[in-house]
Amino acid sequence: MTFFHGLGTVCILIGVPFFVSGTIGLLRFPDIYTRLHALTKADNVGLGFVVLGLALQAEEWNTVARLLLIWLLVLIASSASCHLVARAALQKKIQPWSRS
Amino acid sequence: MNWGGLLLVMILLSSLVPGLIIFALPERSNRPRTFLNLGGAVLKLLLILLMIIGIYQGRHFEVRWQLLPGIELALNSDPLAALFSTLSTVLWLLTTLYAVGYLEQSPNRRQFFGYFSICVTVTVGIALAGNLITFLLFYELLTLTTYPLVIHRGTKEALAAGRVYLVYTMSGGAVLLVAVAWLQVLAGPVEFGRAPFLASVAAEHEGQLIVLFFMFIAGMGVKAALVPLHGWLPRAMVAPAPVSALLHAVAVVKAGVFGIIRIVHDVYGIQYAAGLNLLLPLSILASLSIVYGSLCALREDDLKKRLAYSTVSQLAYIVLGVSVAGPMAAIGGLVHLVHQGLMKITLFFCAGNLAETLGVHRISEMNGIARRMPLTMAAFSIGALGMIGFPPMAGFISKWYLGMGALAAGKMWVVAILAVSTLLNAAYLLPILIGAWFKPQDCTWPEQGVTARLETRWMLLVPPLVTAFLVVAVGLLANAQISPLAWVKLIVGMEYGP
Amino acid sequence: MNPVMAFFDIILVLALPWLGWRLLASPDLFRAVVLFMSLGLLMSLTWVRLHAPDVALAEAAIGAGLTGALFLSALRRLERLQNSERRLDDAEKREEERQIPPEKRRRAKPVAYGLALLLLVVFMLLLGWSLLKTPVSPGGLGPEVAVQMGRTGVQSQVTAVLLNFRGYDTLLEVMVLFLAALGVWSLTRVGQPLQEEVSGPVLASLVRMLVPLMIIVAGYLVWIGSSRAGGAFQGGAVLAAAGVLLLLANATVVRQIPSTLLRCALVLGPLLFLLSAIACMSIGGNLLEYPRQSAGAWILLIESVTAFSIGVTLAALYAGGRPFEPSALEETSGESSAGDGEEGEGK
Amino acid sequence: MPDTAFWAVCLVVVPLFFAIICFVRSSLVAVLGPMAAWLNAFAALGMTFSFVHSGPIRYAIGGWQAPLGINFSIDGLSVLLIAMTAVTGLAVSMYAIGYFSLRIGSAREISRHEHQRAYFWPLWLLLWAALNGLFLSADLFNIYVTLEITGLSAVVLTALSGKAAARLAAMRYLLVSLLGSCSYLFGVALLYRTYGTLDMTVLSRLISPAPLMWVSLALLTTGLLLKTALFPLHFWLPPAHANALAPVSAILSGLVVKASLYLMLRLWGDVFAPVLPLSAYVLPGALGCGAVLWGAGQALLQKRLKMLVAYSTVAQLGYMFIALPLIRLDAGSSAWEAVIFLIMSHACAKSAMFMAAGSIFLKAGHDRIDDLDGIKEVLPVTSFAFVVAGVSLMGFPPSGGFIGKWLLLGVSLSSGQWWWGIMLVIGSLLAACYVYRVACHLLVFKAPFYSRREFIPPVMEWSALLLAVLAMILGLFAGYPLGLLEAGGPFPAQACLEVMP
Amino acid sequence: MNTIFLYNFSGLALFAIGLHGLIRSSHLLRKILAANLMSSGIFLVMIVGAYGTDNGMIDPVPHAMVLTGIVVSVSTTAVALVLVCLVQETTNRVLLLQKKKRARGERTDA
Repeated sequence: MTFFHGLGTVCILIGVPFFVSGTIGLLRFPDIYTRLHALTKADNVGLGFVVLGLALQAEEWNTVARLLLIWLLVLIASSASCHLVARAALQKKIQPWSRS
Repeated sequence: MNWGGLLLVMILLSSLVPGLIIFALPERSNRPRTFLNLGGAVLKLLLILLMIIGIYQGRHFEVRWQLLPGIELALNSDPLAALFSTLSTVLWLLTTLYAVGYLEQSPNRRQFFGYFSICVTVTVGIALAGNLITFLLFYELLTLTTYPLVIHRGTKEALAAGRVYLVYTMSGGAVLLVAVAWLQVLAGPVEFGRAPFLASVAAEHEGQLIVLFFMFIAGMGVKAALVPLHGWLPRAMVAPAPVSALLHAVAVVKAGVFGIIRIVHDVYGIQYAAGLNLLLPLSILASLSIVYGSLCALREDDLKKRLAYSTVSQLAYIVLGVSVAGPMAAIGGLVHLVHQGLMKITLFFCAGNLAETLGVHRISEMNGIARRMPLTMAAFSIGALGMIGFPPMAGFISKWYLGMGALAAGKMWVVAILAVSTLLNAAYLLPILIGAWFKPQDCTWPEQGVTARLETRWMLLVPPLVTAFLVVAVGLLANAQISPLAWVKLIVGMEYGP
Repeated sequence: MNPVMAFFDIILVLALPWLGWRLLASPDLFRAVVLFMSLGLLMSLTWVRLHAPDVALAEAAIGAGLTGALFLSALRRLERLQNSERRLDDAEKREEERQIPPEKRRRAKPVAYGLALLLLVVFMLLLGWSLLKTPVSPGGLGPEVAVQMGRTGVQSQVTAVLLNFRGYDTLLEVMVLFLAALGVWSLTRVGQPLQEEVSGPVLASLVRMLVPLMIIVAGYLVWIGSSRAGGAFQGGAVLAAAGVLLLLANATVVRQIPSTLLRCALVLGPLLFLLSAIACMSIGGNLLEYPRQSAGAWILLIESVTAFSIGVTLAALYAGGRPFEPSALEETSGESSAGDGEEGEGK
Repeated sequence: MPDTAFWAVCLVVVPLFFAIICFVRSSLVAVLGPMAAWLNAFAALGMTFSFVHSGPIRYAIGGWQAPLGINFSIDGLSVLLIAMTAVTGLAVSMYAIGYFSLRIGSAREISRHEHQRAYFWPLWLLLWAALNGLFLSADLFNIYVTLEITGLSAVVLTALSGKAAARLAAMRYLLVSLLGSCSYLFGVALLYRTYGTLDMTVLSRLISPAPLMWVSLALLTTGLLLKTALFPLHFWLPPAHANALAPVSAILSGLVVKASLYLMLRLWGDVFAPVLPLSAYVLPGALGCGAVLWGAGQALLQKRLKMLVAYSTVAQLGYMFIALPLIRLDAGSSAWEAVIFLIMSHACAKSAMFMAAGSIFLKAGHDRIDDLDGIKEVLPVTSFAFVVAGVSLMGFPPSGGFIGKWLLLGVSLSSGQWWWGIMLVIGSLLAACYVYRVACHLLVFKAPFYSRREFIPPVMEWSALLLAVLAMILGLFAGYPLGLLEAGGPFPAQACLEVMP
Repeated sequence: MNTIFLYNFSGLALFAIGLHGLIRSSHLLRKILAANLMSSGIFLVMIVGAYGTDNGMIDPVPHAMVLTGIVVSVSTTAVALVLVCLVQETTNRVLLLQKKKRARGERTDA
């Protein structure tokens, strides 16, 4: 039990930096597309780790199920919203940033 | 409610109900309106007579309606109330007749007669008020109901006059309100006809009572047109003649004077007021306004204005009579309440006739006018002579009693004032008569389409003749059983004790 | 308390006012609204921290989500109105008006402003001081609620207070929502399409996937409300979110709902709540006094229907204008009230 | 014979129910709305009667007693205010029937009129229900909810007129009432935190001077003063009241401001009274004086009839606040009675004035005061109604206003703080001035008057006149309402305490 | 000096900021945001009061009150936003500072 618990903690600790980096990217990247990129990619991975960790720590199964459901939903939502934002940006004729 | 109370209420309703119906009637229906007016007036007169008979038989009518503990409306018929209500009712009958004739073609008669009736209701209400709050209620309502009459013509100066009138009377009413409330706080609800009222109540706060007295006088003095507060009266002359008659003889100024009498007699009580020596200032104020009014009248060329100023001085007689503490003087003052009403209304009727028939407004245009309108000028002359105080007219009686009372009270200066004012009266009235009767006509009058055999419409002619006759009658029959004088003696007897 | 928690608290406590200040200070309204939504999320985190899960759910769904959506759509509409502006100079003036951050405006009376600010600060300090002075509050009504829980027919204390002890408040509150819908419909013209079409394969499929799930979740929330966090408002909010999603996807389903049906759906909750309140009286209790043994059932019934209506109402609020109604009356009136605008502007 | 509680519940439930129905079947509003109004008035009547029989009661909603549940506490004050709301509301509803039955102008305007009617009734019924609930409830937070309903529906009603000015006014009104209710809510929260109860009666027993108590009192008072539009905070009121539809203006000015005023009276005169020093009451009194002067001054400057009437509302509200210190000074209950009288007669008179102003506007097509000469030829009843209402506003005998003024004057003189009384008299003189400004145009004769529209439904004219006359003769029947008040105990708190379980 | 104090402070700060913004900022949308901030601050204070009771148990009544408050404020916000759009539509501006003439309102109901 304690092993799972420790493992879970480790997973969570792995997951956090992804979030941090994603957030930093969101703040620091030059234009909308890159920001979206940073946000979604980093967050999904980070969230995956965190959910995994929590699931390992969970007592009974339905909690695990719920956690997985949450993860799934967040994945769907973030990808869809990312797509929509990008599309809207394209419709607004926002040029992707280029180094020059 | 007992029958006597019902009688009092009926007296009020007899002119209130016609007034309301008149408001409901359409503008065109003149005949029903006239009928309502005159019918109401006659009915009221009959009821008043009924009341007087009752009083002679020693009955006492009273009705009360409690709004709140401490606020109670009461109607009550003591002799003074009977005196004033009789006066105003009689004069109202005549004035209505006159007004119907006077306003025959003019527009907007519905409003005029509606307010006219309600106005008289309120006046009689003032007369019959049984306590201070009821008096205040009707006193305030009088302001409201007379205002539309003052501005009836709707012209600019009429509106201006109305504004001045409101400013004066409203502020007076406010002062009065405060005074009444204050007195109630000091002494509880004030009932009339239980004099002397305060002597028993308030030994400790005499100071406040003195202040209160002057607040009362100020509040009432506005309507009574005592000198510093008389400004509205001459301006209100723009109103049609019947309204002036109403203002000067029947309703407003009389209400003010009546209020002062109430305050002195019923609230403070002569002895108590004299004890606080409040009466001397009052009488000084009165004599001031006597002289000042007469002087102003001398300067005026406009007939109605001159009459207005003479009203100022004549009313002051009444106040003077009340304030010279003494039975005789009181008789003189009270009886002048009636006499002045008769005489002054005569004069105003005649002035109205001249204006309506010949378009004459100024005294300078009146030379030789008597040949054109002998009856009117005869009535005018009677009224004027009465004012001056020729025996055996009404005015003589009151002045006689005033003088006697002053002597009895040992106030020589009052006699002097009387003499002076008599001279002044003569000075501003006699020239009119002389001019009218003896001078040749020196200017032409626009004939305002009067085709009657008479010198003017009979409705305009009858009232002044009747009042003129009354002026002589009350003078000649002063000692009769039912003359005003006798009635006043009764009242004063009750006030001063036998 | 352990340092981690303390750290967390301090971060949260500082973040809330800071966000608030930023969002009011930000010159760009869009950013302000986004900051507001994130503030709402932080708030709901705070509620969780303070052991108020129901409030947290409601805040996340209504406070952050729906209110933010309302603001965004309003912003959208304003911009459209400004673009459909005729007089350019006005537009420019307004633009710069919009750009100036609030602090920069009205330098006119700095003294008065300073005084007012001082007053505000002093009052706030006073308030804080008195909050400190007063002892930690005496458990309020908590104990009594705990004592009476047995007779309420539900396990969750909040639901008990909301639907039983203070059910009358909730009734009136549902009426407030109804009133809001009434007000919005009375002031707007016939169904203006709000969003420009953001539809597309992805969104459509997303909707197809999510909406049924959301409805299930809403039902779950209402059901679980009687024993744990959740209840009518949370469920209703989720339903409303589904509705908003449909509106965004511009699904023809929602656009074609006939007006009368929509009206009925709006009032169903309030009406049933009201009627059951009266029914309690007719049974013999006071107003809203459910019979003891079946109280749970009553509450569940009321909650579920109310949740439905709340969802519809919130979605309608988001949709803005009245739905299209075939009757000529409504339509013309819509146009006329639209015309009003030009009138008022013409003057 | 159903008891007081039953009627009380009806007073809240019936209008809510009818509001919902009106919303669903908007084609039937013309029938349902008036029906609801009559039912409501009937319920108020029934409640008054059963109250006279059975005296003050408390009613536990959901069967939960005071600290835990929400209670109605029904005493003389609430009964009187509910009766006032019923009478005024009924008259306004009758007026609204006539008003919305008009077919004005172009087809577009007509259809807008239809639209306004379809939404006026449900909104007004909700407002009515909220007012009743507010007067009945004893629970501060519940009162907050009712206040919210009142404010929100009032705002929407204001904006319903659709004109630019009305919309701006409504916006300002909404922001103010938001601020006000936030402040009020904060106050309630702090009170709950301090005393652990929301029930006013319980609170008045627990209340004790604590720092938090003062702060929350300040918050509550600020919020309520904002909603009542007392002098420095009145800026939002005149435009809102002057630019709304005529029946709406009547409702706003006659009833809505009374809600927060009533709460103010409850809190200052009753709940917090035990701990408040006399000096605290000088503040509202002084603000009231300011309101009387400022409102009257502004009213004198106005060019438009409805603006004048709106500013007179500001002044009259000041009047009622002057009464607060007197309530505290007064040994007996006469100051209370005076305030009730002022409130009731102002409700009738002011609604009548706004209704008359609305008719005048419809008839003349404008409401510029100076161009109204001779309108009495075409609208005799309405102009008479306006004048009568104005006179009763001045506090002429025998209006209810006079009784109020008289009692307050007595209290202020006997308590030695005569300046309040003087202020009252000055206020009524000022009222006389601005009423005169209108009256001299409404009374003066000038024919012919150009009227824009031929027909004004008689129900509009007569409902206004009825209210005006009621306000005028209210004083003659002063005994009955005050008897009711006495039945509610010398003053509310004690009465409720006696019947508290 | 503990959690309760911290959150109280935060609530008060939110309230103050909201008040300041409501009075100070000119754009109507910002005013409405500010009002929402104010109410959030109040809710925070209420919930903290419910949390920090001495007998350690959570007082559910403020929670219910806050729930009600949230719903009330969302309703008010919705109406307010519609009104903002109307104001914009009629007067071409999203501010309350407008010409006196318009505030007085040339024409009222008809």
